[in-house]
Amino acid sequence: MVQEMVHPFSKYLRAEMMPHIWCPGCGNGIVLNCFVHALDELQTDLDRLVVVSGIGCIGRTAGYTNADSFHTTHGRSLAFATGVKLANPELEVVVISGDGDLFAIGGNHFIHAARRNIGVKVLCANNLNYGMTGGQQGPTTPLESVTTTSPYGNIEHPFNLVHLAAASGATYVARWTSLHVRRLTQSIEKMMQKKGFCFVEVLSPCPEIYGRYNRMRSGLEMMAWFKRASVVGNFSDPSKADITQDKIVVGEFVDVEKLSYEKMLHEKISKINEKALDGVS
Amino acid sequence: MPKTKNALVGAHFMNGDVACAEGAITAGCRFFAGYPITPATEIAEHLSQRMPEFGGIYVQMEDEIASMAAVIGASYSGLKAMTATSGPGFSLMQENIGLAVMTEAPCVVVDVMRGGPSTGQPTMPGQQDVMQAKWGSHGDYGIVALTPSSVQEMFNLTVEAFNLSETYRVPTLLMADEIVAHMWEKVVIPPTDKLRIVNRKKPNGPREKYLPFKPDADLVPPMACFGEGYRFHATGLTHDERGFPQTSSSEVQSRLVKRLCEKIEKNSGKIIRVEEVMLEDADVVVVAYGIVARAALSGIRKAREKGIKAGLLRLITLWPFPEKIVARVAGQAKAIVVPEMNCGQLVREVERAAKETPVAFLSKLGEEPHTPLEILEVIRRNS
Amino acid sequence: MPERIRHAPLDKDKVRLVEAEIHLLKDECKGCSYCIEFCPRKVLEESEEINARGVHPPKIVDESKCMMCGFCTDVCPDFAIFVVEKKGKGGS
Amino acid sequence: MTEDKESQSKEDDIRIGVYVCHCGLNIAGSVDCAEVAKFAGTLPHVVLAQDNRYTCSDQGQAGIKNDIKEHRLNRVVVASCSPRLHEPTFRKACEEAGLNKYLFEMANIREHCSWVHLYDKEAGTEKAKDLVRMAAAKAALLEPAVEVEVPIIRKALVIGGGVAGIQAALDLADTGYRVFLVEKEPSIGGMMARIDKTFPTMDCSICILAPKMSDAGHHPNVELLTNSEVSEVKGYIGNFRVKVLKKPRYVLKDCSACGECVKVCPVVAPNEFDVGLAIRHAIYTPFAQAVPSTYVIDMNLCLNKDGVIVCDKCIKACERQAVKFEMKPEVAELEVGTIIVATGADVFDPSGLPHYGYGKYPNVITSLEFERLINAGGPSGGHLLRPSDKQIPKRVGFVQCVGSRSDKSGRLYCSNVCCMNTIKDSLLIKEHWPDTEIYVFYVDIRAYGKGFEDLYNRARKAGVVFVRGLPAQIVEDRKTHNVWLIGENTLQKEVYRINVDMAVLSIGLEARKDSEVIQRLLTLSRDQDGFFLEAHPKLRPVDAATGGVFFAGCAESPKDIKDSVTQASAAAARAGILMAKGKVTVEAITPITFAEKCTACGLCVKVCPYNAIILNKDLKRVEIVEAACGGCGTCAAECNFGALTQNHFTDAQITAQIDAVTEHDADRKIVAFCCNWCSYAGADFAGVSRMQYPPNVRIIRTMCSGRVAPKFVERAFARGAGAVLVTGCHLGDCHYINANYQTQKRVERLWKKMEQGGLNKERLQLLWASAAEGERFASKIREMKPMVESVKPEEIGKAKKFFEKALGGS
Repeated sequence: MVQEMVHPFSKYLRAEMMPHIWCPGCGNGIVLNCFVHALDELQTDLDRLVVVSGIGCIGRTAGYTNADSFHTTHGRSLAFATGVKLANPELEVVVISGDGDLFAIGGNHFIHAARRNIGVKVLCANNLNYGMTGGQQGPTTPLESVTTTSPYGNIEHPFNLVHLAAASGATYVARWTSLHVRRLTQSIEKMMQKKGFCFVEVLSPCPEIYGRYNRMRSGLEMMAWFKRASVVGNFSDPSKADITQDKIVVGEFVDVEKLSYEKMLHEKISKINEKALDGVS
Repeated sequence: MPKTKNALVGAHFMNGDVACAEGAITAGCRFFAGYPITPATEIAEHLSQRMPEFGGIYVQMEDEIASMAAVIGASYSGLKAMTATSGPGFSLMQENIGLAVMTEAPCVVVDVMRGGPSTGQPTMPGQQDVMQAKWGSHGDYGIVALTPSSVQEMFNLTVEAFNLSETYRVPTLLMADEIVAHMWEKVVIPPTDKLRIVNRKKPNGPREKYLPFKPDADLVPPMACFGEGYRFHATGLTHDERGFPQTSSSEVQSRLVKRLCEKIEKNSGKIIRVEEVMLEDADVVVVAYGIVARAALSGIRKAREKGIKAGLLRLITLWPFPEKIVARVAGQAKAIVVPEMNCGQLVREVERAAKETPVAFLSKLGEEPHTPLEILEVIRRNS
Repeated sequence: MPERIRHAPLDKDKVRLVEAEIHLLKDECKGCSYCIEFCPRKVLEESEEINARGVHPPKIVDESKCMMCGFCTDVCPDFAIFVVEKKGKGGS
Repeated sequence: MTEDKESQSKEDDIRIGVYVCHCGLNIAGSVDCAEVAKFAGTLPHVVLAQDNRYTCSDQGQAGIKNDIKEHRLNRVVVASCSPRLHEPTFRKACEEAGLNKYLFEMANIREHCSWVHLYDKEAGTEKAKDLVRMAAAKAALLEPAVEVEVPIIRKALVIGGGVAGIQAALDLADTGYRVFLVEKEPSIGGMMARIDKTFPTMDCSICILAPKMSDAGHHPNVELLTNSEVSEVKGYIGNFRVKVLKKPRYVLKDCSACGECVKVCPVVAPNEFDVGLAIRHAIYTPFAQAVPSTYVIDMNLCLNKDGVIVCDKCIKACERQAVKFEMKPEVAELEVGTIIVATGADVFDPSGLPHYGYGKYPNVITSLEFERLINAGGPSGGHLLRPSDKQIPKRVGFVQCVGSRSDKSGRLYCSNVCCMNTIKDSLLIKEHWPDTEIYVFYVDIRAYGKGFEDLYNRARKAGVVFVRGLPAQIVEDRKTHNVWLIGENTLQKEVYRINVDMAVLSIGLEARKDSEVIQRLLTLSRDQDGFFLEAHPKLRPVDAATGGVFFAGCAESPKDIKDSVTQASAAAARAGILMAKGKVTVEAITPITFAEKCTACGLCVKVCPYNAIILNKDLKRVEIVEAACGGCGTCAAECNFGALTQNHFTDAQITAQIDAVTEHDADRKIVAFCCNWCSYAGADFAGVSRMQYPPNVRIIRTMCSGRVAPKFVERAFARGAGAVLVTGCHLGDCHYINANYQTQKRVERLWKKMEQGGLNKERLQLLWASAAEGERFASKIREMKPMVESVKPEEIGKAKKFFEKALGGS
């Protein structure tokens, strides 16, 4: 047993930034792990990869990935990424962010990015609350869950993210939990190879904050919930893919082909540009 | 930058928004992200038609927040990028103007000022955003704001704005007003190669050694772009020269914030531009900017006819504020008159610079700017 | 098929069984014990020792039981464990 | 049917013809048939009585037909063999003569009389008279009936995908019927796929089977359901509703069987197909020629448990992306008209015989393991070698009858295939390694089949040494791992002690351990060896007693391949006949209701095993769903108000039989009620096997013991019967799902009643006996004889009064 050997994925991480800030048992580490695993499987050219993230625990992922990366303001990762991708369609642009960042403050950007079908890949770690600020109720907090701002139980109906993504026009939509690392990695690989807007949601345990308030004190307990409740419903109706105590519908929900926004835009541009260039010496 | 037969050269009759758009194209802007708003809409409209002819990108985002974010993204992808808006949108953009400042993303923001606050008077001119231009986003930072007073300047200063933002890696604001934007005038566009076009400085040296936020002597760090293999990180968090977050180090915080301010202040000599008219012997000096400056000039001429020694100091650069120049001019004058289309914003800066010299303020709100006679009247009273 | 099996497979030495080498980066471990819980062969268990982060990192109970499925590597949030094939052993 | 019809029929002038059959000497040998015929003539309504040698013969039948016309007979009684044998024959004859077949009755004076009282002609004759009296009494009350016709679904289910199942499926499919072939294992092929060569022709087993397997796999009319098990069977002949549980393969049909997955799968286990002599992985195909070729994942072995994929090596390796861990078990619901049971047999496990050291000594193997060893597709690539050192054995000993014909193993029957299999195996060795010394230790060599003797002689010529006398024990030489076979050569009357490198135990076949599942689902019977019991050993050898169900292959008894295939084709033909007809008539033995007597108490609804009775609360009466009715009559037995009775087994008819039995010497007689499927057949079996028992029993046949109403028993005692015996199928084996549980309840209630009445409840006995348990039935009668004889007249009197009162009261 050799201690000195380096982790096979270390080349995808910024050594200076390790160890990451995440709590013991936090699923974000697994999301990052699966993401770089997918990069490794695909032999992705890190020089062409841009990782964009917003604010929140998972937002740190951009800084941890050994590629060009940008840590935007809260909720704006997709708008920023849109600029990046349009300006240089050659780049592989991935947004890795949380449920609050992408669907509360950033919700408008999400639905419009999906509607435009900009070729940006979104990997969302859903921890069911605002972890970094100490566990407030958020857009995905299940009904009756206890958080620091829903001390009497949450009465807001949560977003069904896969349904939202599908309805907004995403060309690939999947949901897994951080226990389903194999399928998650597969889905990330799939998404990275697609052209249009893609969305992969990962239910990620937040034992120190969300778990503590909801009788799942350890990551293991939260993982146990995922194990017990998960039902694989590949290509089942996303509108029925709810997340409850007894049932978490996981799987791939959408996989369609659609011309990406940047492709259409740049085709138009080059046509018009050619015309404009006519007879210019 | 692709040459095209459509590149406008020579004399043209156009309005300010169009002149601004043409200026952007001439300056090499190849990315525009915006959201329709009166009275800046024509800039977006014109660019949506013109950008593709130059291989450039026009994208209409879901709001001004997104527009500003997209502009920063495009800038980091290596394009000269801009957006255009008016007061309400300008407010929304402040968040990411702050991000552009923090991540030192070169970009241009055009604010065609209208009547505020809130939705105010969309079709009426105003100068109510000039303080927001400086202080709009939270935290301390240096910023550059130019203000055109003619359609020709809408063209020239747009080019200038890009040059400055590329030089200093700072968001540069073009603070126009509804009249300048909608007014039709003759604009002379020189051949592009006769114009001074500045591009951001790129890093040289080994990629793995690259420190994205390590400044040169001019306090401005060379800028690598995404996809060039530098694999660098940028964040809105306080960061060290590597670009990595340093959220608890006061040393890093002060070093970074100071530099963000100083890179503008220390270079203000190179940045600031003003126009001085008949100041040699002036007793009364009118300090004005934008469309108001033109009313002021004819007011001054009328005063001279009546024998009053009046002169004009037109501010082209609002920020960094031309403090020294104002001080010098004030030193030689008996009185200073400051007409603004607001309740008195820039006048505070003028008073601060003018020291003992008395400063008279002339406010105007609503449908039209000050008339020459109104200006003449104030000059007479203060002579 | 219902017959009870009484003889050892004749080709059991022919099939090559992987020989794993498990690497624990003990001080990276934050003690979530996912690797211990989800190992299908129960190769790991919590150790007595306390690492740089003040938690009990896993320890290897029986490396030979490892099938190299690599789940521990993927489910570890802290990149603190990985498995490689033993050098030189098990042929190729 | 309504009452006025009943009364009307009473008015009819009833003309019964009685025919007493000699059956050569089978009956006449121990019954004075002429005497019986003479006696019959004296019975009420009997207008014609005669005896003849073979009533079932053509002229016998012609006679009946003729008499029906000539003597205007409107009832016919034949006293001969078991109705289970010839009732259909005579019914047909009556019908041809224009007499409704339900006006025919039989007295079973052969199986139930002459054959079981071979040495007491007098008693036999007396008993025969009684039986005829009973039959005539019932006949007088018989009613004409029309049978309901139900359509037959033209689809068949074949359970078991061995060579028998495959053959049956292909035959039916080629005839043009849709066939569902259900196989428990991931591939069809069964035992034959595991055997190396077949005797006596010595051709390669899989080579001749594989084409059939792929035919079955590709036949447009065959739907393969592998990895599947029948979980529920409802309905009746022609209209079965079957549920099949399809266990997931976790691999989609897209699988190209390229085997890449196997290369990466980290988990291994012994391959059951090779009896553990070779290794397989968690994802595997049992053997090269498997059909379907789609691989399968053994979830007990796979690292991925309860929905969590920890290992994705196979997923990654599969180009076609055919691996799907999401697969769930499915239930297929089939509707079929016929079912063929081809579930095969197990092999005997000799580890239960310590003196042979199997499982202890590496070089003692079974004949099945030998098949895999000698098989080119097997673990050793066809190179015969012995487990201990993988060396080619120089001396091999075959031990016959391991688990056959031996009380030690508790399997007394001959397994049919072992002798020839060993001879074949010995020749296979000689072919490749002529110098090998081969000893065969046997009891008898049974080379009865076509070409068998030939092969036997070839083996002898090839130098195989046949030693008569099984080894008493096998001991291992610790150093060499050779084994000593020690026993007595019963020809030379001397002890042998032979040293061989490897001993092969020629293991027998035994009924599948899971047979009772199919037995329960299809309400079948099994013989004492556990194999499924055919409806008739001679005349209906592939039919089950349950209509629409047939047997093929070793499920019915140990067979070689040829016989299995033959029986499969026979079963297919039998099933085909039903489906070709497209309809079947169900016996008119459904219940009759008398609405005006019905109190809508709902008791009958509760006891009906088929939910065929509906309580109509508005009309305050019950209604019968004829198609759903199984015809057990337990409803009729349950009804306390005489509002229900069973066609052809009416209260009146059965009462008449009881009265006939008890007309004289009642106190010396046992009134026995036997159910058509088990105990009556059991009594037949006793007859066929000539098991002797006292002649004092009189059997009344009902379809099910559930039909035996307490009032029948009470009637018998009230009429002074010495004893009453109620018999039926074993609990759980009931042919009417669970009707015999009602029988048990009722008898227990009667016992209690007798106790309360201070009566000796010994006089009422309950016996569960299967169709194969003739001896059980016979010994019961023997056992009861002294009891009956010991019953005192006053006891009889007491019972009489007690039950007369009871009956009067009810």
